[in-house]
Amino acid sequence: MKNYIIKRLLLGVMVLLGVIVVTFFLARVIPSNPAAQWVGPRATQEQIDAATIELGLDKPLVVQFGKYLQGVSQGDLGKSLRTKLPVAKELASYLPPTVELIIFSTFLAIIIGIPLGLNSAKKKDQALDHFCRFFSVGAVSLPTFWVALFLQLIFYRWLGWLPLGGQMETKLKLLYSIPSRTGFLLLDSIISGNWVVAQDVFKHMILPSVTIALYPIGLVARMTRSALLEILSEDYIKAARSYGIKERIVLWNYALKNSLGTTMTVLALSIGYTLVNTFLVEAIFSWPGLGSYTAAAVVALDYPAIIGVTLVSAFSYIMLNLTADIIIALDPRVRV
Amino acid sequence: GCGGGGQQTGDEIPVSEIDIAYYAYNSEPILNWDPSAMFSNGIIVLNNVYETLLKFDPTTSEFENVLAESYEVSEDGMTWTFKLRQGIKFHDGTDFTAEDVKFSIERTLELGQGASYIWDAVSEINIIDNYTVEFKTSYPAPIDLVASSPYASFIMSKDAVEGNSDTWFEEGNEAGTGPYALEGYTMGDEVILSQFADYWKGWDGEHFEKILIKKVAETSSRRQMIEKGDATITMELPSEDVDILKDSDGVQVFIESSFTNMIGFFNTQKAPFDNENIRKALSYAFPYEDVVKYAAGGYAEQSTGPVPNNHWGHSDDLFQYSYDLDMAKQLLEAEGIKEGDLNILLTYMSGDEAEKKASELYKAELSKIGVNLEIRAMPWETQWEMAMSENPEDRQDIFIMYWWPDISNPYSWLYPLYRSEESPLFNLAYYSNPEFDNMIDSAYEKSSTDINQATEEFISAQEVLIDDAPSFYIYDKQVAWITDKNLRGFESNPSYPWVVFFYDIYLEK
Amino acid sequence: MSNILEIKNLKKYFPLKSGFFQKVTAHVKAVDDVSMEIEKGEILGLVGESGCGKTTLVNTVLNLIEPTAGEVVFDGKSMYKLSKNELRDMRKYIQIVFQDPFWSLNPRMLVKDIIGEPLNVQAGMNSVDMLPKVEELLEMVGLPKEGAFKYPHEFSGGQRQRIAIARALALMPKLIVLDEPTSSIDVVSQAQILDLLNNLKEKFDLTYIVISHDLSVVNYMADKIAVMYLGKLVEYGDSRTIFKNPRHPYTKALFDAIPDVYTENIEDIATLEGNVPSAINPPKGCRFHTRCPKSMDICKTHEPELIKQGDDVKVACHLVNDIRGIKEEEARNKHAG
Amino acid sequence: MERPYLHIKDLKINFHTFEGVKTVLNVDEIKIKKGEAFGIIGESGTGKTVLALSIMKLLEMPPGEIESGEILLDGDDLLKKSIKEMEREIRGKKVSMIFQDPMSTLNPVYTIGQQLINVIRESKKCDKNTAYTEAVDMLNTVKLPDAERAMDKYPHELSGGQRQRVIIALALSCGAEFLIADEPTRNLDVTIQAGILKLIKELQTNLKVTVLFIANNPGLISATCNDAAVLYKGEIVEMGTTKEVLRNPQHPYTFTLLNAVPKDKDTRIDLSQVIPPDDTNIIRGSCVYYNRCTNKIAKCEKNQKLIRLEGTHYVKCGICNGGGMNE
Amino acid sequence: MSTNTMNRKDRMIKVLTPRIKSTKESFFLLKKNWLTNLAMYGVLLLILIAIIVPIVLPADIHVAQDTHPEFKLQPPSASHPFGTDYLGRDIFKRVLLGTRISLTTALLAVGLALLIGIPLGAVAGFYGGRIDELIMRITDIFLGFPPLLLAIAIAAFLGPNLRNAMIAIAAAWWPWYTRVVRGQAISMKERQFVKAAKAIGTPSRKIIFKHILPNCISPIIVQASMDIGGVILTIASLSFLGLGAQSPTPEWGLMVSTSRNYFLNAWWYSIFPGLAIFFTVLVFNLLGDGLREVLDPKTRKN
Ligand SMILES: Nc1ncnc2c1ncn2[C@@H]1O[C@H](COP(=O)(O)OP(=O)(O)OP(=O)(O)O)[C@@H](O)[C@H]1O
Ligand SMILES: Nc1ncnc2c1ncn2[C@@H]1O[C@H](COP(=O)(O)OP(=O)(O)OP(=O)(O)O)[C@@H](O)[C@H]1O
Ligand SMILES: [Mg+2]
Ligand SMILES: [Mg+2]
Ligand code: NI
Repeated sequence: MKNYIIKRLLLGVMVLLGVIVVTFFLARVIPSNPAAQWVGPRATQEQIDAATIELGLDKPLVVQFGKYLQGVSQGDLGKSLRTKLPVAKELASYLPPTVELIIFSTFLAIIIGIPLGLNSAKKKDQALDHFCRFFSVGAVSLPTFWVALFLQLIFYRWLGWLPLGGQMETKLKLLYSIPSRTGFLLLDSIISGNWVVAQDVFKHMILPSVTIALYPIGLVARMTRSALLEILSEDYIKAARSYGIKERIVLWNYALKNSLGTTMTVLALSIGYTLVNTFLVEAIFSWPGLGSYTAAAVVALDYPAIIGVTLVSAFSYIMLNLTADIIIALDPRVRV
Repeated sequence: GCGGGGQQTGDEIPVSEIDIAYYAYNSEPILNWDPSAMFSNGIIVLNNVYETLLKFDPTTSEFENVLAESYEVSEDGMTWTFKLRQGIKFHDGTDFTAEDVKFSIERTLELGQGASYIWDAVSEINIIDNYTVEFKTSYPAPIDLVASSPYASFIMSKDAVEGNSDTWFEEGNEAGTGPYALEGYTMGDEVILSQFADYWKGWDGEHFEKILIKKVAETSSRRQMIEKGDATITMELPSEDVDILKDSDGVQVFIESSFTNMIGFFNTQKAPFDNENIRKALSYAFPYEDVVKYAAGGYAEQSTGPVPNNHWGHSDDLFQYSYDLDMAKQLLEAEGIKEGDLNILLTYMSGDEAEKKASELYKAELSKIGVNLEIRAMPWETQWEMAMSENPEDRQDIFIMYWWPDISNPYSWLYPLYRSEESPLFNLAYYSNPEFDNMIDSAYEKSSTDINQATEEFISAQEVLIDDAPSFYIYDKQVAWITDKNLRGFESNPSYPWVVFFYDIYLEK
Repeated sequence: MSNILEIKNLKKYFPLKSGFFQKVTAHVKAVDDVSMEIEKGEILGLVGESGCGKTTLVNTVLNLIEPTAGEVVFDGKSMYKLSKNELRDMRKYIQIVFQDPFWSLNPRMLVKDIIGEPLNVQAGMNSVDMLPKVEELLEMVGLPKEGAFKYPHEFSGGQRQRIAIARALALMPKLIVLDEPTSSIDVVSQAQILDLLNNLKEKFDLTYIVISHDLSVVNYMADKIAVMYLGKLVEYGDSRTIFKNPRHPYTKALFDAIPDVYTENIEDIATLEGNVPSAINPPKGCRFHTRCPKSMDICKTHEPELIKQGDDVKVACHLVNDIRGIKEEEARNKHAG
Repeated sequence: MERPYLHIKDLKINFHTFEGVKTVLNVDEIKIKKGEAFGIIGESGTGKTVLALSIMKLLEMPPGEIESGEILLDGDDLLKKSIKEMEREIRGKKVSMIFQDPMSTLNPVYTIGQQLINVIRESKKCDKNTAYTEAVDMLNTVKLPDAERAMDKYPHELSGGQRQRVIIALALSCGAEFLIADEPTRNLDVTIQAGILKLIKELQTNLKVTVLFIANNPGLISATCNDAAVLYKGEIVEMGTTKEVLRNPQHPYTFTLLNAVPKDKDTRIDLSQVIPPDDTNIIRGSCVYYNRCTNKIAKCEKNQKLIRLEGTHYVKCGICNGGGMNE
Repeated sequence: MSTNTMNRKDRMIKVLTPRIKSTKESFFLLKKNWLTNLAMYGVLLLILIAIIVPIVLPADIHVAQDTHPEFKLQPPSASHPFGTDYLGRDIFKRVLLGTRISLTTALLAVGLALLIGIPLGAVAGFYGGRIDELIMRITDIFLGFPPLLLAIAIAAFLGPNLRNAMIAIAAAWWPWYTRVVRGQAISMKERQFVKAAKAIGTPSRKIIFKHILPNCISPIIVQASMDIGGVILTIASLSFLGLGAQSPTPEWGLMVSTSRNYFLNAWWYSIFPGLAIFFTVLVFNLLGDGLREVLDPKTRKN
């Protein structure tokens, strides 16, 4: 078991290295001149030449890669061409709001997706199942960006219940400074006991997280359903029933627990998707997170930023899968 | 600690009572805090934090004295003397003196970034006394215009800049004299400014306490915010929205002229666009009226030459291409080009609705005469990079872009866009005509002393240009500001694109 | 009669790898020093509990997996010294019929292609030429000709096994290995398959190795019997003799464990306590001593050799073997030490 | 005659498949006396498992369907009971089941102890500690070596024989008085099979558990059961005491079945009675065995009834029915 | 241990047996579920639209010249059932024309991914050892990225157009197929019919083509049909981010993206292309879901 975990970890590191190599060289096929971007539009040739040297673009690619790798190992991801700030620092400030969104939507995915899948499996081929299946497949079929627009239209413009975007009301932001302890605004405002802000922040979170949660909800529901169906047809479930164990217990304790392995991997997978879905949605909700950052970087072809985001996402994705794998390996109860 | 948090909740101020102006801007408010180097959107922030010696009002062609009390120019137009206002304080508390002016401009020149080249004519800067500076130039140049430029002309505190590290600006600091001081910001997202108590004009009368400039990229969001009263000012809404908002009671709409115009450049180094007649044919095929009406939503005017119609140096008498498909077809046929022969690649900056619509309308017209236009939206940098390709064959055939001046002088169009250059930067048509070059150089020198003569010369240079047809002039843009219906004191100055001078405006209660 | 197949001291250890660098940390001794020979026209029965190495033994013999040590001589040629091409030729003469009828036939291929595959590979026949031959083979194993154009899943377990036998017969081999040919089909079909096999053997003068954990099958078919336990032979020889008088306690236990229609009292069934030990670390001494009802002290320390008992049986058990021999060996060891 | 403990009458079960509706079970009558072991033999796919599952009401209802019949347990008709009632009164309380495959019948994510305790607490409503001691007792009853330690093990840590013992312990621990054993030794080695058989027999004699023993090998039945029935294509073709059925078979299928077991090298299997199974064209309305029967007479074209030959011996065959075959 | 291996095999057979279901039975099961049934008709409808519409409405005229700016942003009416867009183009026509674009790009992207993924997977699974290690490590690296992200990055780097979007998607998707095929190939390799083929001396290449690949088909079909929906959505997302199709191509994602600027005035402009995406993806997902249930009882595990 220890060996397995070490192996998994080493593999994770190797994959990460590979990811860095791939992204770096991918970035270099970009048909654009980073130096010119660095100095911005309407620059003179001298300015561009100076920037080329400053950015080390005159050196051979391998040397550049070595430098980059060295930087990465020290947490330095280079400077954004757009903002000229260290990418690592920017990511650090954009990541928490995104993580906050992801956690919240993953939470939604769990509390909505699992019961949905469970009921669907319980009532297989009945009306409820058809509804749940339609709902869960529908949820993964919706273009998130499109949903975002309509949610705004309904809840902000027509009903006026929820704010349009942003993380909190600007005026509140000017009034109260919330000390940053965790980096998560909602948590910070709750810790500092500021309910006005907490409420406002929560309200701002609803629309984006619901939008983003749609995909994982559908995914979790679908996977839970099929995992459960598979398990429910197993002999040991029939056996449990034959011992007179109540259907409710069979479903919730026996079957659900056994499907945990699948559900967990799926959840890890879906967080990866969620992360990327923020790229499409955050900009629409003016959410100051990684997604908005990426959208801006993509438009400006800010390649250090794109690589940075890619690395961070890939890193979290790998870590998530790793954790899921290790937990599954460690806990005999979810290993099947 | 936790006490701080509790305290803040203690004295609750009703949210509505904060006097804040919220400018919902379509892009990053600022990406570079260095006033010497900043050469893009950042003017909307820096013009409220820093000040320049002068400010130019193109509608009256007059200068407003800001940091300067008065100024003089010598006969030959090569010595400019500015008397400075006294008793002005920088945000760091130091006094504003001639030292700071000399330091600021020299720093800008030294760094050589951004729009620093506008000061190229300056050969030396002399401090006459504490409140008098003298600019000597190597050739006659309109230093008053230069000193009022929205870029590269900001005056910063020498003490603050010298007293801090090289990366002080990068870290998000400022050293201006402007009415508002930087309170906080999130790079690429928002900037918060607050009143600078010691501002030299004082704070009598009504003013906003705080300013929030925030990127709200979605047009629909900007519109919804201004309609709901969440934002105070916004801009760059689709013309359809402007049409509707104009008739709405909830907001005010200001349609203002601007110095921005849309131009399409031909790749004159690549066949068949090296042929003047082909370029002319393609200029005739462009549906100018439809584009003005539908791409710009009517908030524009068809251009006559590169210099916009409300700017000096413009003439309505210049030749104007008009939409004439038959003519276009004839010209093409005369050059032996048959239907289906010509495939053209046009690029524009991704995300720009008006350019997109214009291109699509153009495509529709061209396809009627058997010319296939491929439209490609590209990020500005890539589009520009493509135009800069060594090999003319690798460049796009038509490059559509906006241009606006660094200083209010026709030279600010004619020089960067059309003057011969070995490796052009913005002369993306690769236009080269020595006669034209001489004409504009001479005109520019005259503009510091004899504006009428300069105007005449600029116009005749444009005649030459239009005849060569290296580019076609689409329209001069008008801008629409949408503001809160109670906003007062708002004025738009086309020399300072999208800049709101927040000191001047207030909400009527 | 001559030996068609001779197995000499064959060993097959599967390495168990672990750790990141996949170091070999242990071996599964699936087949451990097994020797036997089969005469032409004979049926050898191979019995033993699941996992004792029966399949591994035959797979190694056929060179489907590499041996760890030992030699196999088929028809006078050493199997492991053949070149790739020679080996391919050799495969014509040995065929194998696998255990489970579900996956021994490719579900995506028509029966004619399945049976015809060896003809195609070895004789280079195309699918048109081979059809009459395929139909002939089908009839030979008692299936209708029309079956040629069906898929395997349209047949029952017993019929599928017939298809597998037909394929094995296609190249007219000399030796057919039958790995549990009837373990997943019911008694009635089993009887028919066994009967078919007996008929085919006589008709084509075949030699079989029949693997089964069901002794009644082996009893019914085999001329010679080999009982395996944990990778080793424990008893080997003439089937009638062994059935009449099993000498190894394991063989005895195997025989007595099967109830038949005439078993009236449950107590007549013998049970073996304990489970099969792991083949990774087989018990020292006699591998069977952990479960042997008659285990002695010596069994824990000394591995019994497979020694001839009478004319036609070899047994590896201290109870049967001459104990003195071991004492002598012990003495010799002491002396040497 | 006393009332049978389990009495199945005219049970007919269909399956809806893509080929259409297919009758997989059509049982005239089965009677099992209290405290006795009843064996059912039949080849693969004859419906043995379906029969067992239908008693437990565990049959998947689509695609399965119970067309008619009664399953009387101690006089109660199980088919009339709802799933809730089954859970409350029958499953695990009175009847319990051992499944075919010891590998998949245990829940892989719980330890043996947890599973046993769950079941015991469910049925006895006792506290954890009592349940624990009872679970250990139970494991000892089924002769699982080192019961205490086994409690903390996961199923995959046990061997097949051990698992099958645990399964039996589970089936018994809920206190059921009726045990259905569906081929409990199918996937086990012969040496291990013997142990399991002995165990079941012991439970039946010592604990007076009624057993329904399903097997596909007549030998297993002979050693363990008092009464036996032969199932062919969903129908009982012969039934009686084990001796009657296995020593004095009357139905041609029973003959075939018994003959098919290989004895030894010198006794050839008599294949005159064995005709290849053919499930493609069952002519419903005729005797189920009609297609394969070598002795069929005109009468056999009609559906046969299970008739009593003598004593407890029943046969469903046209020939026996008119006194034909043995002459 | 010993019983363990044997019975695992038995279990495998039990689990895998449904895979040998006949095509006929698969169809029966597919049709039994009305939701899947409906999805099949939906897919059929979409394919018909994709084939017929561009013939009836040739793109050069109906895409390029169809501008009537004077009728821009008209609400749905009899002549324009879905209304018009910012240049007065008929949205209904454009949505219909978009069907072929979405379907072909998605199919091509998946096809390309399969083309890369299948051989690699088969080789890795069949030969094992070093070559397997190498292929799988590369695959792992690509699997290390969330797929849409990789597609975004590649599309951003290759430059925005539909072809590049397609390549980007294929580049992000192939590892999944490699994995599926490899897993299947490994389990097939252990199948006795492969051993039997080896026993008669069949060469490796032939074994891969005749025995391994045909038996990988159903999991590939399942995986691919489940992916098509996701790929269509990804194409739309890329176009939405400006990394896919270029205006005036009637691509749905691009249309939704453009419509953002008008959607307060012209809801129809956003809603119809969005619904088209939703419907198409839904239909493919439902079909994929149904296919999976029928062909492959095992869920996709990571
Ligand atoms: N490829 C392999 N790698 C590692 N161990 C293996 C391998 N193949 C078989 N073994 C091990 O070798 C031993 C013998 O296996 P084998 O399949 O030969 O047994 P068997 O007698 O044929 O059993 P069965 O009756 O179940 O078919 C077992 O312990 C098994 O786990
Ligand atoms: N879920 C199902 N759907 C369709 N047919 C089924 C289903 N379950 C069982 N059957 C059919 O019912 C018949 C009886 O099956 P059953 O499992 O009872 O056989 P069995 O006698 O237990 O066989 P075995 O000895 O192989 O366990 C078979 O023909 C089978 O195909
Ligand atoms: Mg075997
Ligand atoms: Mg069964
Ligand atoms: Ni075993």
